[in-house]
Amino acid sequence: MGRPVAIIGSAQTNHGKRFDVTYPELVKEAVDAVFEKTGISPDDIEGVVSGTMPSMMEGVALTHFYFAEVLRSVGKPILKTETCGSTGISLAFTGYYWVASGMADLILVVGSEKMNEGDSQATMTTVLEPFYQRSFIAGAPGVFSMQSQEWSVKFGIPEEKVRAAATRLSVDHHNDAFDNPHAHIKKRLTEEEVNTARIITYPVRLWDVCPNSDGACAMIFASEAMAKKLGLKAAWVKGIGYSGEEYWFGDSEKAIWQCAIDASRQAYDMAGIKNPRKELDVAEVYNPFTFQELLYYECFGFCDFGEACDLTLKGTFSREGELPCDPSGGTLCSNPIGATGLNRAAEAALQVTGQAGDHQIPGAKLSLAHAMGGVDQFNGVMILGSEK
Amino acid sequence: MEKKSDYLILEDEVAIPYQNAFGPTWTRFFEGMKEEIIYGTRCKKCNRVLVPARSFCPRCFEETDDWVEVSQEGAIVSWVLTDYEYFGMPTKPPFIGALIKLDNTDTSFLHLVGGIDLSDFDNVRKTVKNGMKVKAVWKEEKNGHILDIKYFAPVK
Amino acid sequence: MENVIRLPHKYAAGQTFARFYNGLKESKIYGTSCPACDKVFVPARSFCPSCLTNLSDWVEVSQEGEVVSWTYSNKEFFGMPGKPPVVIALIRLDGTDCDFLHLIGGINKDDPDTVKSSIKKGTRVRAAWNDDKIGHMLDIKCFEPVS
Amino acid sequence: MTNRVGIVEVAMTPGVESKDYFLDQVFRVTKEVLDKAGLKRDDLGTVISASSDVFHGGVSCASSYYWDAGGAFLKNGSRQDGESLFAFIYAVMRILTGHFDTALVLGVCKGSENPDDDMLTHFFTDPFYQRQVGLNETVAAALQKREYMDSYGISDEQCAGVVVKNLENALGNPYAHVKKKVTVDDVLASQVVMDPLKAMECAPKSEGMIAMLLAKEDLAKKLTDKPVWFEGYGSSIDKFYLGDRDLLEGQLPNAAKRAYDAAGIKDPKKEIDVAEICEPYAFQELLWYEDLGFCDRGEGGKLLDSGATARNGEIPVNPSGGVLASNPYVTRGLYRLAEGFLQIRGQAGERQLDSKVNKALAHSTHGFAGQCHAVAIIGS
Repeated sequence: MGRPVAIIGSAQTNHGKRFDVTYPELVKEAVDAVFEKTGISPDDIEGVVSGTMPSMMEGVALTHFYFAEVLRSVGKPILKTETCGSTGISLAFTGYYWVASGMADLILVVGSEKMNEGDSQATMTTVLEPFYQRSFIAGAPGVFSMQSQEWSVKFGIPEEKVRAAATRLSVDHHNDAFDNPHAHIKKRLTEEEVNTARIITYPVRLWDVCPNSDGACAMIFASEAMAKKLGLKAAWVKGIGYSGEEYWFGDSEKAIWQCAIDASRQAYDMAGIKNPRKELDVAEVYNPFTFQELLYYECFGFCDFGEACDLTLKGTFSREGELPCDPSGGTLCSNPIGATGLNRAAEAALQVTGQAGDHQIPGAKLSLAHAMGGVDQFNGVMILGSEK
Repeated sequence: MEKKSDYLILEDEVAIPYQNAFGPTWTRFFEGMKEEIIYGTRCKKCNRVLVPARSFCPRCFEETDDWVEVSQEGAIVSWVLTDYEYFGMPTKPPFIGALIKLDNTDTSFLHLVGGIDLSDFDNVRKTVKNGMKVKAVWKEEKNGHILDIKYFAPVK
Repeated sequence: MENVIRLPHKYAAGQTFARFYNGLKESKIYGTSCPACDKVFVPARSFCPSCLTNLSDWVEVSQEGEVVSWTYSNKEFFGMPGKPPVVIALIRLDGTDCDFLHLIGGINKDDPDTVKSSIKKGTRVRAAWNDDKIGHMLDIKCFEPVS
Repeated sequence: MTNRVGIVEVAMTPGVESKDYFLDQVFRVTKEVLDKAGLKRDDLGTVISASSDVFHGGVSCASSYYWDAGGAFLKNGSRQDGESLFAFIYAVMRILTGHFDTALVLGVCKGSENPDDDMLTHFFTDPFYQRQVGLNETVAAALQKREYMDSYGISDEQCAGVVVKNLENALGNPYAHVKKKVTVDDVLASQVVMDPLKAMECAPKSEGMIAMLLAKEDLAKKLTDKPVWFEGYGSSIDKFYLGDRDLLEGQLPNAAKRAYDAAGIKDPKKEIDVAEICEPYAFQELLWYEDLGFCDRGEGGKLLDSGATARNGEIPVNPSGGVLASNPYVTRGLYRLAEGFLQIRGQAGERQLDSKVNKALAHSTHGFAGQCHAVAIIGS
């Protein structure tokens, strides 16, 4: 099924409030860094994939025009992928397919966002059409709060237990972020602080929510022959899956969340994974909200439905656990949306090539990267391995 | 990271006007609103009743022209109390957004839950539960808008 | 259904535009030069558009140059700088290696034929400044023909 | 290529304002293309769409909105922002990998809901420099046209000739937005928009929902008696600031060369039977002739004058009427490809060319003064 494809390099900017640079300058940081790290010449790149969240976030439409130079794409073929919050993982897929199809051997993929230049929730509101849904959905927190509520009630998980598990994730990830040089929010939090933090939209409290970050991520995809020629450490794309459901929020169930289940199963089938919790060594799950991370554990088959809270509290998914999830701190600690999904893939690639530094999971050979988008609507999953 | 005040910031606000076409299905749905009727359409293939009314079933991919007036009562599937405000928010907080499964329909209808005191959150949590029965409350003046239904209020 | 998208933005100007705008406040037009390509770019920028080298060589460029191309409109359009009529032009400032996009003034713009007879490819123009400068492209009021 | 990708069917809406609801239009073109191919939604492999937030009726994250209307419920899919030929090539890639047997390429644009394209293209600018000086696509095109006229003696009459040719071609096209018989004098007498551009030299703002079904070789042959094959593609992007570019030596030759090389084309003028090219401003058709290798630099006007690009000329260009006749900003590339497809199949109705069409070129451009170009070659 297509040619083997390897990720042979990645670079992330420092994520945060980056008012020190213009948007193109921010993108340039990531692109320059990936070339410096890999020693690859920009001239050898055959095509570029670029992507950000909706134009309205930063008020510049079709940003591939704006970034043409810094993407090193002048004179080259370019593609511009955008799928809302899942943009980052969709970018990785575009890079993958470009190489797997045989149409190119070396592709640069770049995702970016400068959320602090816009108003993220106001932009999210424009994702909703004006006839019906726009009046009722209060940005992303409103959507995810409803989803977590639907899920926890459906499986009869006591409110206190959900809160405790979410708090555990929040404390752990904000702590993990100290080991990730690129993370935006790094904080030593107590359970008490998380439990009593300001309510955004119940049950979501301040420390359950990702920040608005500025950041970019650049990644290089190569064919097998090219990877061999360049002699760089390779993370091989073992499986990919993507699925989306109806636009109207009330049309599909969000507790047993079919598009999340399907995306992961497509990727597992392609990678030959039968028991993800056993076989995967590390997962970079898209977790803009702590509650959603719990739900994903179940949808991705890391555990049965209704089990995620108990296992989280037992430490199954923590750094030293059976299947460490988001050792980078994840989306919860840095969310430059258009780059976020690509960051997940970059982190997953770093893990299986042993280059994750202070947040390396020892001996990781098989990893999962994930992103979500739309009105709780899209999920994309990528499996990376240290062996072809 | 760095404080933004250290750097030069260019502030701007955009306003871009669009005119979106209702088309025949929304037009009829909103005409219904004016008459205190909530319309759905039934898919002949899967027999699901979809609310709000629409011209096709996304799953069977067949046209749905079987119009049904649906119940104005239903049960809450999920809900969220919103008490923060952001730029350009269309509905002023505090408000409860909810997915409501109207009786004998097969999708959840997204709307507001009201008719309860929203000032005390603990009270809201005690009152509003998934599965709770609610009923549409209409505005006096209707202009063919989704908010012609003021909100859904608990059924006593 | 009327649907107006309103969104606020705060754009980070970065160090290079900040310094360029400060120059405008002092009636100076700054460019940066690329040592690798031996070219001067205006407005000043932080990287070379050809070889992507980071640029730090600042040069005050000439306020005079030649018209490369121009367009004229007496109809208002969204984002139009000022009121119609307007002449927007690409101008090659002396000693620079790219065209500077700006306005042409100092001529009677009400009559299109006058505009056509006064502005041609190669017409020499010079920057005219606003009295009040705020650090904005339009601190340069326009470029006027050099008589 | 042993593993070819075929175009099976296409369905599209006319360019005129319809007052139809956005999602209903998307549903109908999707349904129509599936029906034509005798496929059910369940049979569909992947859906790749093209759209753009600002050209999208004021709804961001475009693919979120029309995902299920485009047949993609619980399917694997993706989206390209801004240019529909990007979506086409991405769908081709997905089939070439063997992951999917079929791909739906969906182009979504409803110009009637949007403000002027000039307002929307103003948001392509950077906020610090070009936005403050009022740049939009028409300003950029006007600057490019004047340079073209000054450098190569291209005349207003020649530019107007493109309008006359294309709008007349559009008379036979049920999908065209503007169709009328006009004269050079009519064009020259139309209102000045951005001098030297006159109103009739600028494309309208149109609707355009289009669905195209692709399939891998063996399946394409099963689904239709007349598959049309993908043969080559190329794209290229130029620098951002207008003043950093040479507006007359852009990136189209680069994009074209990639497509020609992939399709094994040595002499495009001889080998290509019909070209559908994207000319949002009339003069650009002449400049693109040169860039595509149909004539030498500066000879675009003469090529038009010779009649070579007329309906039954040596290399007919835009028998559909082109973008001047219908301009759904994001989907105009896919409309060009669809016309090439119909011409090759002999299904172009009144506008079918007299001689057999075996090879077609589809071109699309977006961005200021052709910042980005894409070229696709398809053949029988």
